[in-house]
Amino acid sequence: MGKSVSIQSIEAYKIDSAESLVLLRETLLADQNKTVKLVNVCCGSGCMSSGSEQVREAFISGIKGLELEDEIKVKKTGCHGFCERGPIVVVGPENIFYQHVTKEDVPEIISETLLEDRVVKRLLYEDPVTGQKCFHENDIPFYKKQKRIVLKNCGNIDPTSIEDYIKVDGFQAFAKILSQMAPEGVIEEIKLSGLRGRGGAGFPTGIKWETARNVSSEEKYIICNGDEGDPGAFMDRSVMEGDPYSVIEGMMIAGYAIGASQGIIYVRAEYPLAVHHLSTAIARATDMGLLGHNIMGRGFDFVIKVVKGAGAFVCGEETALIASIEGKSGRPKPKPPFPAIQGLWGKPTVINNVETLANVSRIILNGHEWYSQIGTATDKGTKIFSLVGKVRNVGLVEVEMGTTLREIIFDIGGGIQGGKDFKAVQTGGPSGGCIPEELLDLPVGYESLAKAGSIIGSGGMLVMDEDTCIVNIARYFLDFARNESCGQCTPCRLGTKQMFNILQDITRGKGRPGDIEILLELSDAVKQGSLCGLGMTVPNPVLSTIRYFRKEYEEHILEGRCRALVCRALIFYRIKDYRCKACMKCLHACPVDAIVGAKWQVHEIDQSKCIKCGTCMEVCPKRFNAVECVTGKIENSGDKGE
Amino acid sequence: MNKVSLNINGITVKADKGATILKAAQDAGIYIPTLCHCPDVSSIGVCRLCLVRIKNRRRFEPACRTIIEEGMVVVTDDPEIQRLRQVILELILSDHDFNCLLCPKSGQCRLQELVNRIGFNEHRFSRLEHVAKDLPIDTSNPFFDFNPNKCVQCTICVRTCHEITGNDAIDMAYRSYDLRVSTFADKPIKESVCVSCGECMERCPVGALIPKKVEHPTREVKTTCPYCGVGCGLYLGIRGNTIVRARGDDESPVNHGGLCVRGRFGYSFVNSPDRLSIPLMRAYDEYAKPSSVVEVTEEGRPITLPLVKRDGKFVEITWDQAIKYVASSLAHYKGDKIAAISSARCTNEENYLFQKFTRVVLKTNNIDHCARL
Amino acid sequence: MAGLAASFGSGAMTNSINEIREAACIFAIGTNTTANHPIIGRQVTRAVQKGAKLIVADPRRIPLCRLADIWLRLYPGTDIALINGIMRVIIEQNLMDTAFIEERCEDYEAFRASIMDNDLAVSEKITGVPAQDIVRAAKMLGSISPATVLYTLGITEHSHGTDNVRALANLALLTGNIGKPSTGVNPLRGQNNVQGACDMGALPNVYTGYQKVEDEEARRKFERAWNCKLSPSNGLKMTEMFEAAHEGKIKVLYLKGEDPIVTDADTSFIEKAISHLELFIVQDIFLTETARLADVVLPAAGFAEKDGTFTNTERRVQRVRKAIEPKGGSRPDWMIICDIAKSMGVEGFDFDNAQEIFEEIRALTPSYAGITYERIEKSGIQWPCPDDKHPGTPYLYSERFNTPSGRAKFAHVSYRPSAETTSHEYPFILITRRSAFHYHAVMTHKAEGFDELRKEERIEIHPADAATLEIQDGEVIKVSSRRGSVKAKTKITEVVPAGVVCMTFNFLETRTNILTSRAPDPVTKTPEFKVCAVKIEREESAYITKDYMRWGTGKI
Amino acid sequence: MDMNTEKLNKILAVFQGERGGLISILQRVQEEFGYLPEPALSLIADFLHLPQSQVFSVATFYDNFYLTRRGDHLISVCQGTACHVLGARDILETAENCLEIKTGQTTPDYKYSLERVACLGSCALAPVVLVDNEVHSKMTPRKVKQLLTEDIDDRKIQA
Repeated sequence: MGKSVSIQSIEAYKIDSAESLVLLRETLLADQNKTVKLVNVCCGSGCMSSGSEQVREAFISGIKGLELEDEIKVKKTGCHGFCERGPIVVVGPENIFYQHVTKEDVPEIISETLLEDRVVKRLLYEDPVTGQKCFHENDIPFYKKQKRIVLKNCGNIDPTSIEDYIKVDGFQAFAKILSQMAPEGVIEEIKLSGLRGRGGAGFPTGIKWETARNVSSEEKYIICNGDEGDPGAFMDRSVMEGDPYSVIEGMMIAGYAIGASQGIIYVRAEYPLAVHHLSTAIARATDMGLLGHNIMGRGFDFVIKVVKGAGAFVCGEETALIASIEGKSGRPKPKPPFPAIQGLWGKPTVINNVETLANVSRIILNGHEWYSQIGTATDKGTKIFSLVGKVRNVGLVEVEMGTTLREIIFDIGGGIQGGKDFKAVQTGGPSGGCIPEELLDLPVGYESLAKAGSIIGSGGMLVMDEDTCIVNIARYFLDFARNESCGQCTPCRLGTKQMFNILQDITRGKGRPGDIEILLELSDAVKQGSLCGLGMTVPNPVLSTIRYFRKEYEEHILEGRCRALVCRALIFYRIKDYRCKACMKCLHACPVDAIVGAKWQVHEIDQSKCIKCGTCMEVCPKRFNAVECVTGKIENSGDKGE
Repeated sequence: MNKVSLNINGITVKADKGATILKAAQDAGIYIPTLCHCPDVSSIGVCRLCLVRIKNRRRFEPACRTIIEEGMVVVTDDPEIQRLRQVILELILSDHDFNCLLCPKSGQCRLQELVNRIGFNEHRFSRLEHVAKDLPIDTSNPFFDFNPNKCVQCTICVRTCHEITGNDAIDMAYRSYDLRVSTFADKPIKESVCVSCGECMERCPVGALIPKKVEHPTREVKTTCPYCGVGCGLYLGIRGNTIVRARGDDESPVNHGGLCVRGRFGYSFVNSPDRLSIPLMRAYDEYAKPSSVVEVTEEGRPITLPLVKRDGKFVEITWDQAIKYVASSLAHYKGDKIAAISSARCTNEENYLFQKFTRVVLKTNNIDHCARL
Repeated sequence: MAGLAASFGSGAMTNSINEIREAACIFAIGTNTTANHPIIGRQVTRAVQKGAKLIVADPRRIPLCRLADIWLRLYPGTDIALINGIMRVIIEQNLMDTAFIEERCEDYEAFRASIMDNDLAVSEKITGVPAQDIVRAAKMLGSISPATVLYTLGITEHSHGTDNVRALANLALLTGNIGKPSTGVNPLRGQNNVQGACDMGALPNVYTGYQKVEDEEARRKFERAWNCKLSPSNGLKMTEMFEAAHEGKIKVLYLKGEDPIVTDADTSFIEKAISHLELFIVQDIFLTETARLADVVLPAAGFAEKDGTFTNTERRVQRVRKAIEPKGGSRPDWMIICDIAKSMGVEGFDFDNAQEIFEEIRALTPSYAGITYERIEKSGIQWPCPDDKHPGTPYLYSERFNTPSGRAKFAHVSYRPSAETTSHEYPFILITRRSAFHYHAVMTHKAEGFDELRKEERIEIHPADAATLEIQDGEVIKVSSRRGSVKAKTKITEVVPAGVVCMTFNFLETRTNILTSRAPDPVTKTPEFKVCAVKIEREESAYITKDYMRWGTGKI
Repeated sequence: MDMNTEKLNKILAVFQGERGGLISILQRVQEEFGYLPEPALSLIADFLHLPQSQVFSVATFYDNFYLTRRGDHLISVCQGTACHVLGARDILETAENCLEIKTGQTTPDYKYSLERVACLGSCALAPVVLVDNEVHSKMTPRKVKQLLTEDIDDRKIQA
């Protein structure tokens, strides 16, 4: 092998053919084996907020102090998905998985693990069920049942390093199609794989591509929809931050397939790190010749630019997203015409979600047979969920389609925090619905969840326990919907507002008999009457909660009770005089001075002042446990709060 | 043009290819309620009142935007559609300042018509929150007011301002339930780039954009606008002997119903109290009275034609006096001592007559007018 | 209109208003269409929304610029240099319509040679338009058809207005954009019946339908019809009339429905000329500034108070109908004229209604011959309409031009500077315009509401100039030309380029036309309203007398 | 009018010839000025040949654009699902009380602006509060009070 590449020249290395890519990869891999030890510090947004940057700096300076820069490399990686445990540090060569690492822990890790090959046990994850310490990522139950295809690089590679990406087979799929496959063949492959859009609606990706391919036009566009607007969902963020090249490669393949030479990644403005990583990645790929003119000498041109969103949930809808890129207000347009035929600037445009595009290179590289074996008969591949809420292991999980909700929540998620009872799981964000305990054995899939009144959506999964009020959750989602409605069509603009009002009334103890029926009728009108996908789905949280938790609604309306003790108008705090030790803790902590009493004088809450923030209960020493929260109609319950 | 046949409510209807369901239904005499539809501008299908059921389609489709297809089976009304429309109408009403008694639009209001045709469920409607928006009424424009509290966000005005006038003075600003028609930076209309043509006002289906003066004419006269050279066809609405309204003539091949600010609101100069109504003549002091001119006396005041001094005041004279005076004065002069300037504002007949008068009576070709202006 | 007449044979909008929206390319030069002809402005907007290319040539950033593909911001008065530059590029790049030129035109070779004398760099220097923009415009005009040219007074109100028009005619001929739908050279006429007044022979050199006074045969025809002897020599043009009055050659002026004191250039001269008259008769609906100087004022009826016809800018003869009785004692103009003629004992003025007059018009005017009141009951007919079966003519010259040979003439037109140029003392160029909310005359001031929209003159001045002169927005300044000075409030804006200021002539308290120059076009005698050199000074006593309320009132 | 036209023109020059650049321009201008001054909007409209009303429409449609001057520090309280079930509403209320302003408002001394944000994607750390660009995780009302009552500027200097 005529290895002409040396590590020094990689900066200036140009990939001008499939062979030169292979060459680079081999060189890089050969080089990698020389490095003895690696410290992978997660620098995803989650871990960053927990201080991983300081941890990384501590490693660098610590290693520098020992003059071991050549033997030990510190690398920043993307998100591991187990953000709640961050900052996460994986120390090689054994890949010991440390969690909750602080900069104070770094000297110990260096001296123990890196120098002495000893494990710092206190930083390991402990299985809450068995109490066993887990050394490696794969030992942790959170990861055990996952199947990480899309997320395979996240947490393992430096997201901004094109070399890292190439080492893990990056751009191999693209090189393959460019040299071996016709665009039609690529589309066929994707169609056979059964890949469906991961953005929510689950439209078969191959068919979308085919439609756009079949329109003859000099200009076509690929848009990567990174406007991950569902509250509580952050998988696209992690992929864009942690493995941006996968997204780029997916777009390149899609561009080749439909005949587009321009790609646009539309990213939420709230994701600055994703914008940064994507921009860096695009610049690097362009430098190397992987983007631009006549890529790999095959006559294929492709460029990508990043466009930042400006804060509008509805821009996740395809036509609104296009309007936004065109510099207009993000108001959806009626379909047809579909974007695949008449999209950005009136040209055929394929819009794929981040996760969908990240799947593409995997499918091309491994073949559709491999991919279609994963999942179920109708739903192929994997799906990433962001598992949040009252579950023990909060984070990103990628599971095979068909995995049951129970497996996700209890096996991967470790069950409910604090030993409380499971109440419901909400999937699909504002467009989705709540699924009750009796349906926990439902395998996840587009149709199965739809049948249960929810959707997969982009993959938000909110776990609720007995302390979550279901009406409050419905109200929350409608509040979101009414604020995010673009406002142009009547049912969505005004229907969501009125639904919110009624739900708000119910949570404030002002519900009236018959409200449930009116909610259902309004939901129906919004669902059937709205112009775009946003309006059609936003009643789902209300419809599904009424379907499964009607009783709770009725309790609120008829009995003035909120069993989860969430709706402030329906609860009140009181101090059990027989338990109060008059310690003054709550009295001092109360933000509105609603507690009367004195040293040696049992405290009492002035209900007319109380805002029901719960601070008194929080600060009351557990051994006294003197503050209680009760619900039901009581006298004196001031109409405060909210 | 090719015809397409489709089935609407069990009736076979033939309509032009490319027509919408709404158009086909209307032509066949089938009513479909609409609020945001206006035939002069593009349809955007946002009010959702015209939703109809189409066989083999998953969802209701807006009739105003859906193009007919051969063999299409459409149902424009059934209990489910009825209820959907009622809910939508209730929602619109809940957001509308429906003080009809004080509304100048009452009687011509599309919402009133919709309520009559669709009806609504009082129980449900009473449960909806009906908050007075209490937005300030924009009265800055001298010709029309904008009351956002009555606006139903149909965007017809915005589409009109964009598609018909190309002026784009207004657009839909903000979003969700704050969505509203707005000029740049929420400025009063007068301070915006609005050209006050009133096309939006003409098309507003409700009482949101209403003329400042609402006086209903008792008869209309078709005529041609007296302002610029475009010559728009217009109808003057008359009440008594006063013009109270002008509207564009839809059949005019020139303006197709459109008018600009001058054409629509500029007629009232005809009613101006400053109009000349009696011939005037300049009067001079006796001592300045020249010798060679005709005298017309009124109430003992000398009225003369001056030769040198020109600082007299006007006095009113009768038409007979005026005609006689002008005729006899002109008779004193010959041909090229006289010049006549005609007017590009007068009719063809008058211009013809004036040049004929100049050439035949005054015996000169010294006739011109402001041809260049 | 003389320019068009010289090239094509007659002067009128060659095509129809409705055709504008079907054009693929629109060249709007010297026309603030959306303000002054809003309904035509809408046609332009429609065309652009449908994908037509729009080229705007104007020193001011008029609203149309926003829609334009190319905006050629030329120095005022340099239109010919621009148009010739464009034509040179078209010829150089071989984008002209050779077949059309061969079949329908004459004098091409000489024209071609004259155009090739224009150096693009020189055009750029004269016009201030970057050469690359001239090339872009030329490519657009040369390759996209149908293309239509729209212009108004920004072209004609110059000391070389006729040449401007002929240059545009050349452009249309060169690209074959004439004699077909949605093409042509289209003057948008300012006043409602300018076209009709011209058609009716209210001109010193022609009878109705442009039959020449000097043409013996035509004269005979009218002598026979009118049963009298007619003068065989052309009369005076309006500007010449005032000069003659000034010199005492004209003693009597009979003026009907015009207000030259306000709307004509060099007001003080006109005022002086009028003071020299022995008899000054004014017939109007308001006591205009001019009428104030009259010896006799005859109150006329307004448009809604009489029957008749107007001919619009696209040659469409349309009905005007009596809607109300004349106010007070006012009478329709035609009645007044008839009464005076009858009082003078002249025959041929015995009409009972407007229709009878119209019948006489069509009998004498071939282009109107086929038009009757019955036929235009619903909508008007565009002349020429030679007989009562003829549907009218939406666009002219589909077969031949109205020249002796039937072919259109390329004219040799070259740039000459405006009659008035800036100097050290008068460093600014003043251009005049009309406000979108007002009109030439009194009308809008007398209609309710319009003065609220625009109540005073605001002279537009570029921020850089304002900074140099240290003047503020809204400050009252004094504008002076070699003829006089007026006061006005400033409006600091980039709508005008540096070195250029712009005023309307819509406000009485700021009589802009005191400033403007009478330097006329040699052919039409149209004054150079659009270009005049002025200086601007800060005004210490910043105060303008409010007297627009007085305008046209019967009060004295 | 604290708008520097020169600065604005510099920003605009970068976008010369770019199609659909309105939102990017607004973002850049806001970065520069902290909000979108009205004169800037009208100059942007002229630059892009867009109707001013359309620029205003866009500027008011998106949450991230501000038409009035903002505080020096932006406090964004996440109201995402995960944050919500863990008490984000209390966090927001506490912040309102501490700063004595409503959500969406700016303190009279232009020191702080308080915003709600739909989701920051830091769900695993819920509830979160973003102060300028710094994420504060697992917040409680008490922690918010602590955070907002100490002077952020001082804290910055110390850090």
